[in-house]
Amino acid sequence: MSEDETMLQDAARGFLDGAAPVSHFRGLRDAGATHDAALWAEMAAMGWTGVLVPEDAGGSDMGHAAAGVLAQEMGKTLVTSPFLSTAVMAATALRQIANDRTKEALGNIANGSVIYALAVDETHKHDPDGTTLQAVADGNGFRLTGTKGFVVDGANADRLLVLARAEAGLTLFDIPADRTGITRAANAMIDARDAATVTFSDVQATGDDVLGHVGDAMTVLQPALNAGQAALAAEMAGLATGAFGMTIGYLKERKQFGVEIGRFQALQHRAAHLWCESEVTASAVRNAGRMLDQDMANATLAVSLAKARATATAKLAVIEGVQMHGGIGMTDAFDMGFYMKRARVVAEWLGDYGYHAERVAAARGF
Amino acid sequence: MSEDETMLQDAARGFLDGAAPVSHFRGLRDAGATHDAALWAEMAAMGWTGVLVPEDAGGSDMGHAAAGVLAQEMGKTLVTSPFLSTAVMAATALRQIANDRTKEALGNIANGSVIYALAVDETHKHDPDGTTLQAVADGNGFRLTGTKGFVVDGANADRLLVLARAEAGLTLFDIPADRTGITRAANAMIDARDAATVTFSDVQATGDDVLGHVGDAMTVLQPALNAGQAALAAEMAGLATGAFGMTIGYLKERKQFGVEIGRFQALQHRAAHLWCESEVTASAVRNAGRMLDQDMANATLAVSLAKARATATAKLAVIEGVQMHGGIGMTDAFDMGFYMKRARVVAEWLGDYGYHAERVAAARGF
Amino acid sequence: MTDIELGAFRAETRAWLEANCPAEMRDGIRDEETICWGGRNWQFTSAAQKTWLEVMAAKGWTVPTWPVEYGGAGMDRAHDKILQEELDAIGARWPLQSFGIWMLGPALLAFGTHQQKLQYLPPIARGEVRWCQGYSEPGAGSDLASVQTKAVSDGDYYVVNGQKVWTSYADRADCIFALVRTDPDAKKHLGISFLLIDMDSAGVSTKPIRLISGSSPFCETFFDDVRVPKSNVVGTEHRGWDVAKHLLTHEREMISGGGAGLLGTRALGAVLAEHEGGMDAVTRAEALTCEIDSLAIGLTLERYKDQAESGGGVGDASAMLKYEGTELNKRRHELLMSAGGADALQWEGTHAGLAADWLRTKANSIEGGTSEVMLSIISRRILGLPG
Amino acid sequence: MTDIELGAFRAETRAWLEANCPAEMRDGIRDEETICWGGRNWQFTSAAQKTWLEVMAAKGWTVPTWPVEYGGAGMDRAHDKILQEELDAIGARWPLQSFGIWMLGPALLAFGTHQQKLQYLPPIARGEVRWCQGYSEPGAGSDLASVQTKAVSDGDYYVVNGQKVWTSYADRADCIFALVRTDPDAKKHLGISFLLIDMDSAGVSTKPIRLISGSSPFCETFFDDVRVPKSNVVGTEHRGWDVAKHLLTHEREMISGGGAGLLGTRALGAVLAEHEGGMDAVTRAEALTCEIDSLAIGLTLERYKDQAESGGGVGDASAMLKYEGTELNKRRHELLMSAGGADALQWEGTHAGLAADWLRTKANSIEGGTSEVMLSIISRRILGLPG
Repeated sequence: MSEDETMLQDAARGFLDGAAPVSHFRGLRDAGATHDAALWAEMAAMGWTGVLVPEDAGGSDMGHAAAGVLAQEMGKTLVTSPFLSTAVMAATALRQIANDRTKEALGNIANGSVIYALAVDETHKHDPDGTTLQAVADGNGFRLTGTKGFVVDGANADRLLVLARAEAGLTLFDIPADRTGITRAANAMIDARDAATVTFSDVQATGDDVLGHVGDAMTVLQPALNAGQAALAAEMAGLATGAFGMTIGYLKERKQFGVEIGRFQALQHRAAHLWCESEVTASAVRNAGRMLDQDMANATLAVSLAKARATATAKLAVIEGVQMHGGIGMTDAFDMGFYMKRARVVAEWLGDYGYHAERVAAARGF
Repeated sequence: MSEDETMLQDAARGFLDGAAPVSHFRGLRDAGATHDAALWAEMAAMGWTGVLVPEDAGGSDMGHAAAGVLAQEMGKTLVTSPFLSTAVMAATALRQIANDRTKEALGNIANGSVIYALAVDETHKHDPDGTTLQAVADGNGFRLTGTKGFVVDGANADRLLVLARAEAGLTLFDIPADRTGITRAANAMIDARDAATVTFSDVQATGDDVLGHVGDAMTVLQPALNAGQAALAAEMAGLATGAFGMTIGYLKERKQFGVEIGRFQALQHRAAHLWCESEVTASAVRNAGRMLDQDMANATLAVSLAKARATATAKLAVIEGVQMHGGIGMTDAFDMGFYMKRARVVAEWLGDYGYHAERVAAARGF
Repeated sequence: MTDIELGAFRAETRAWLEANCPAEMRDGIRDEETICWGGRNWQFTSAAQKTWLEVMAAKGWTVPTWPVEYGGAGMDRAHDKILQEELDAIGARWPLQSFGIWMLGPALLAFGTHQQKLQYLPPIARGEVRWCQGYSEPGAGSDLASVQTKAVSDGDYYVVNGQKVWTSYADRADCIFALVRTDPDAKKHLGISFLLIDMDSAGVSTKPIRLISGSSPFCETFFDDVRVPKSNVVGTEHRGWDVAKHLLTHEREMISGGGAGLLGTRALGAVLAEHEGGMDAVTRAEALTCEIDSLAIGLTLERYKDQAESGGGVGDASAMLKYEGTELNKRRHELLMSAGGADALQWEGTHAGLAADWLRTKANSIEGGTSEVMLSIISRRILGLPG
Repeated sequence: MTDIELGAFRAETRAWLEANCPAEMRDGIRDEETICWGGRNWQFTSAAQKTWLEVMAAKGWTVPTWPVEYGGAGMDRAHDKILQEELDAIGARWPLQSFGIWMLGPALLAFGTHQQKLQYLPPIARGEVRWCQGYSEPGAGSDLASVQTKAVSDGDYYVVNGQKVWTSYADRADCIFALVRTDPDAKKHLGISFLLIDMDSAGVSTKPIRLISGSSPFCETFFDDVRVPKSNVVGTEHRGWDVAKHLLTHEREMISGGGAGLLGTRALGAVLAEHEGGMDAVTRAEALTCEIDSLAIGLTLERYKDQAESGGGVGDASAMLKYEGTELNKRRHELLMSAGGADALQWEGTHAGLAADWLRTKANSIEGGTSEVMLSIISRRILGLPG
């Protein structure tokens, strides 16, 4: 990591250890809450929500590698916030289009006053190209009809970026989440975070609500998805690190048959293997952030590589974590289960291992 | 196993430990030989070559489960013989057709006087349906033109079962290996066994040379291939057992850092895992033999299950075998490499893991 | 016995079941909701459930292989197998399940006195008393012999103090069979007794354990100066570990068999095919491999059952069955979650239960002896590697 | 230095290479046949190979980062990187490779006396003396410190007796750097010296080792009353283990890097696509996963190289690089064999070499420290688990 990144990491860790350790997540879960407005305001004050917002729009514009550093630190302690939806994906989408409306919207992201959610997926798998939600031309605007599922941060969102199919092709709309005709149902997610099913019934949208051009959603959305996938990979790498840290601590402390279980060579080798895998994944994650900063148009391979590796590593880390903790790892009173459930959700979000493996294959000529 | 099978196994092991331990294979390899006629004659005398030949044709007709027991014991010490090609596959093919010619041919298999090879494969992968070797009608007979590769026991064979494409469809010919127009080139195989490339240039075949009916090869060949795959799975299970036995012996005897390496828990757990996998594979192998004996027409799932499992288990056994032996396992002076090379060849022969996995999938509705 | 005799038994059994198994008990569903656990406080979910238990218990068919005098039907394996096949043929629910049938019964049959058998077995067979198991203790994990719960002698009684964990359904059970330390000075494995304790005794309390998969049947169970008659010791005093070991082997077979029972019912491919959309190459490949392994492990369970029936027993190889069965079950559920995608990530909705089941499988390789313990058992006792 | 200065260096280098690198040396092929190992008995395969070595050695560019007085060019990393890039740009072969450059050189630079450096380094740089490595002994395996080869003091000489194995190219090397036991009474790691021995000395003999993959560069090397001057000890007498450890870390990085060099060149998919016919789901899935892991491990090597260059060093993490790189390489070759199918099963023919390469990779996770040793190093030194 660069010196700047190391400083950012240290600062983030310092803040989050105080403001949002895993016990903070447990508190939200026990209270049935999926958002902490005070925490989000603090993130805004530190410039995190504006990490990808240009400085002239009020952001800190630190870039994707920095966004990855923040996401990774959040992953370590399961920090709950709309950071990826809003500060990473919506900000990246909005900054693809330079006008007064997007500048204002980006400013609102940077100052923490607005939460965005991406309403893209419709079936059980991530598949933007398969979008069926209809945008039917109606005078100068459109009427949107259809259902979006797995809309992460959808229940807490102020605004939605909605992917719809118009006659001219896929089109991206930026509309308020409470517009007439929109119904939102929060889902009871296993990771106790915000994801919603959002139904659109003849929702009116004007031409001004279109982000970018009609029929050309991907010019705006693809960079946003890539950015989100890279940051999510970073979060998952952090998650794996957090789970692994708990596990190593347990191996050193827990005694069984009279000795620390960390003396059992079979466990040592599995732990060492997991550490090696984490190191390799860390490289892919770092590379994805840098590629996005340097050459976003050609970053797809790097991003999918990171998401695929992070998915596999996080899965390994939580499975080994629960198994090595034994019975206690299965109890709700212990935190390891939180990591396992979060790992499963983010494995699916924005494309699973197989989805990204196929993107890697396509880029490498398979 | 049944009592009969246990007795057969004990007898086979007793004979092979004397007549064909691994050192016997090494001797053949060092001499550049791929066949031991004296050993084959002894197998005939014991009724092994006639294991699938009906009693009225001079065979012992012990069935496929018994053939599997023999193949498994041969696998343990890498016994080199045309048992699978001749006693299992050719015999199974021939007994599908009842006439004087096949009865005589089966008798010759049982008494050890003829060696058969199956000339089926043409490309790098097992694919009978993709056969292109031409059988062009010519008067009352055919002219065969094309090339067969990976003809196991092809260089030593007296007769060939040749799969060819006639106008009416795939057709199986039973012809002498030295017929005019046939050229055989022995391949330098990594397992030091007999496999040949066999070229057919306008080879004449009469209607009597057709085994079964023109255009209907699979009625005869499919049972033969199934029987061969099941026996090969048994050989591979035996191979895995042989390699594992060497490895366990080494773990108990070899000292490193002052203790037996079998005390290292990481190796213990890997060895135990391998043993578990071998036990599971043994069940699939046994089941395949029984299914062939009970209901050959519906045995495909059982056979492919056995071949797939045996391929995976043998691969694991030899990889772990070499790794756990360390440097010495890499030397030609040690036998482990023989197991590894043989495992690779039989992994491909008669369909690899992926081929059989797809057959299992088809049978299970994937 | 002859095949003719067995054929006659099959015909009789079929006719009797046809006449006596209520239609509502023939839906073949055997999930948690439909199980009859019995016990003092059992509330039957339907009149049919009650009838079904009563008629089966009257014939001794809730525990067909137990001796008649202890509530069973004294069947040999051949007859038992026919009964099971005929029950399966009409999709009959089990009339009764319990830890009494699975675990305490076999232990009492092997180690109990005649008096103990007469006292405890028939109520189990009739579903009148529900038992739970008290082995694990906090912090003990795989080291089951490190029993801290104390049973101090006081005349004809023991006074029990301590705590158990992972006691399934302790909050609903009538009695518990527990390992307690009766000789604190003896070596670890030699001071333990196998003790039967009524849960209604003064000083017994329970507290449910919430799992990562949600609510669970598991409890913590506390003993606070609980007085238990010494006649409630099964087997020799201080030698309860022998009974426990016997039961642990039995439990391993049960867990591995449970996993495979699930497997046997439906092809993984069929389950996956229900989820719309195709599978990517990686998921499909894992599904193929998993299906192959499922079938082969199923065949292995059958092979070992045959072996056990023909008198060979299973012995330490039960560790293999447990290891392979539970590890496979975890892989299967990972696949099912992957096939379900976003739909499988909710506690509720169309895929309700899938996530909870997936999380629950993670305990399969921990409970009843961890996979690591299984591998160590195989390494030492089967492979003979130095320990 | 400034970017302008580096730019000028690049331009000069490019011009010089253009003028001095023979056309025959620009085919980029770097397999065994094209390597120039040098040494007293070296037979150049072409006049161009000889010329290329001489002109490069004259500029110190066979060992660019070594000091000028020892035959190098005294380059810093920035200049060295430019030189390598320009060599790659024209597909230039390496002018010289040897264990002298890779291993003994770095050891002498770190531990040798000025006199030793002057004596040994320039002939290495000029390709005049070829070295081999004598660490392993029969039966020692991973326990490299269990050195049995004895060096008994006799005035200004040692008398060496014993045997080494896995000495690559010992039958063609001029000299060997070996670990010998100079103090039999000291603790295992404290009685070893790092000794330079001329292979022409009386009493040295070698015997090639045949591997499962066929003939190999490995030999057994025997020492029978070999007299070696005591001045040939590198570093402190009896403290040769320090030198050895330094070199082992170096070797691990080399082996892992070698694996990745292979990886970097071509996508696995492209290699697999050469084999006619499609891939089944299982092979395709493994190929995708392997490709993902290859790319990520390649990025990891780069990341650690950056870290080492910026002064952070690699240290114990070299065990991770070695483990991941070699295990991946084994998986890759399993895949290539599977893709080649029956064609890959022959020593000769269209796929000649594929099987030998596949078998050879099995040693990757053994030589230079087994995968098991790497994992133990990581467990103890990086994760801090109790030993």
